[in-house]
Amino acid sequence: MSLWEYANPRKFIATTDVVLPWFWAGTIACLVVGLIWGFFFTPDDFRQGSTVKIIYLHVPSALMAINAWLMMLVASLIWLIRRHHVSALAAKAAAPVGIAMTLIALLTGAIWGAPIWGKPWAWDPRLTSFLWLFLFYIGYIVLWQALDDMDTAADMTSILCLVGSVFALLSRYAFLFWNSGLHQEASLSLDKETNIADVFYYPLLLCIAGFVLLFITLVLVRTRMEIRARRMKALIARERMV
Amino acid sequence: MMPDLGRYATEVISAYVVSIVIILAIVALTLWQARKTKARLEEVEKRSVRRG
Amino acid sequence: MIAILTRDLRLAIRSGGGFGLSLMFFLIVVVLTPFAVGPEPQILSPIAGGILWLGAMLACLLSLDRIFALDYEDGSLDLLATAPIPMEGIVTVKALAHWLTTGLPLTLAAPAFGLLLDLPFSAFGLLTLSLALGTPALSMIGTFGAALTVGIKRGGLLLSLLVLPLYVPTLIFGAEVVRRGIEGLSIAPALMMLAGITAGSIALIPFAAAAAIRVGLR
Amino acid sequence: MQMVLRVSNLTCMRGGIPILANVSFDLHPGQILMLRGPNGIGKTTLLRTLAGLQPLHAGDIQGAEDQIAYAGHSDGLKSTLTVQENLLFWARIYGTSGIQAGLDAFDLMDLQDRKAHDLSAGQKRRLGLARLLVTHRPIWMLDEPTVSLDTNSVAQFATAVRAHCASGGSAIMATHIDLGLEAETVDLTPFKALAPIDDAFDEAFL
Repeated sequence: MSLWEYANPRKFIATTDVVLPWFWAGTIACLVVGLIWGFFFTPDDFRQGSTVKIIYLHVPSALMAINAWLMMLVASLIWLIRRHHVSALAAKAAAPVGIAMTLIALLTGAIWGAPIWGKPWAWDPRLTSFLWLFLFYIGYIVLWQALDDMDTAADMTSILCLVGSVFALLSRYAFLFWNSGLHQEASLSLDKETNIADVFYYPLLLCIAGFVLLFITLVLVRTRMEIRARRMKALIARERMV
Repeated sequence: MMPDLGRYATEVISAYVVSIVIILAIVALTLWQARKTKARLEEVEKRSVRRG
Repeated sequence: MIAILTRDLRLAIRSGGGFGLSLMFFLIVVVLTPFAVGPEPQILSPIAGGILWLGAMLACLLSLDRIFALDYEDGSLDLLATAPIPMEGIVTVKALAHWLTTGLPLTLAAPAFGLLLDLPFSAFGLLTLSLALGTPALSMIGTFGAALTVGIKRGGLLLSLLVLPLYVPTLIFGAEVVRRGIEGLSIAPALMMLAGITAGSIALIPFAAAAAIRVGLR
Repeated sequence: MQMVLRVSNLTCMRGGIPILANVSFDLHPGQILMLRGPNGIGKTTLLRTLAGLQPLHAGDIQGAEDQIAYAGHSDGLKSTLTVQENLLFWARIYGTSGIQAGLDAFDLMDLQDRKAHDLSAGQKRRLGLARLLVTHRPIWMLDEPTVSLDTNSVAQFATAVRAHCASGGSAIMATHIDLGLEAETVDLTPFKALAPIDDAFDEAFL
């Protein structure tokens, strides 16, 4: 029994058939409870007022926007090294979810920034990084769609993901260098004492769990979809062979 | 029931609305695409079984 | 390798588009800028460095899809792939040819265009230096993008979309060198980052681009 | 001396699907191999796989390394370069000298200084074939080499192939025309990959 067994599409679909309902349930539970807790039952921040409630959307989505990219990077590496099709398809499946997360992070960031910065958009390094990420996700998805042959597309997008990751780090550094920011320091870290109080912390954790589960659930569903699409292509190709 | 959001009510509510709309959109899109793909695959599979 | 270089340069000269096209585009950007923002030196002068860098980058972007598309269409890329030259070498030479036909003329012409935009006199050297250091990276990264889109018909727009984010760090550090130079700040960090990006691109991107070409040809 | 090109149990893919399976043959120096088979059987795919442009799905190719000169459907000519410049370019790429043999064999001497876009389709093809002589590679892989050639040029081509093989070279070509050459024929029809019978829906999807 090894992890690689799940690289078999049939095994993958059978397993996810079992676990998916649980993931759906967990996602809905965490998100609903976390967001309601955050929206209705947390006090205002003494400085930022009620805008602090946006944190329950902004921080988890920003985290997932980056983690989605990391997951795609790992999946791309697995595809390039071990050539497991499910891995490449999972990377493809994660991109639209990642772009949705990036969009949420960008929009909530801009909405949050508006009263504090006095304008909706500021070229703050972090916000700019997410804009960069957004552009890159679009390029990645369009490249997948532009290439007809699945293996070719998987190879090309994996290479792009690898090179893009290096440039993502470079860009991040460049943005910091170019405009040292207006953003507040990391609001979530292990020594929470210095950062945010418990009243904000627990619902935030719940929301993060909800976004993580949402991401996993959606990626699983989309990977199953991509596997089926791939199988459909294979079947049609097989028909042509006869 | 509704908490007092003070002068930032628009911002907070719009942030929640926008986020929830995006989340629901990606979920709906995913489910719709998944269902469509599944249906099409079943059709192709039926066809290939018929042909032998 | 030298054969590919001389052939590409000869083709660029014969087809007419080679040296002229990107330079013309650069000129258009520079000429149109004052019409858009106004002719006052106090407006033009601070943004001149940035506009020149932006123009150089866009001019570079414009000519990227010629790097491999023509060779792909007429079959010579297939033949080159079966030739006794490593694909990494071919890619590097292609990028070099691209730089010689776009990056180098842009670098040399930039000071002249700087005059049109009231670039502060002290910044001319820095502008040339930063373009000389940065444009090779633009060519190299662009070659990678061209390699990714090699088999795609009408891949030009996609190519720009893929390459644009990758150009961001080079653009930032390049323009920053000029800006900091004008403001009298230390330029060493930006200059070093720019040189680092160029060196890193030249060292690593050929492998990625060659891998992409091999995938694209099959 | 040239090695034997040995192809064993080769499976080729096109668009992610195996189309030829278990292709095996040997190609000895001096030998000519004609690939036959209906359109779409995979002649081009096989040649591209042998030339190393496509990865092979299964099987083994021995003795192909740095031995093959490939000529595909397009000639890889640059229309703004002259005949001479086109050939010289390939000579330099392959590290050989002298394009005279190529010019002579395909009667291109008088066209030397003409630009490729001023050539007729047949003349372009001849220039593309002259490239093979310039490479000095022992194994020629030709994909429909006689397209748009007139009777005269086909005869020139046959002569060039014969001379190439007489001096120890060999050739594989996919063509429908009888060139009057001493050639062995490989019909690819029996190698057509069969659709997998079982419904294995596994790692490779096929």
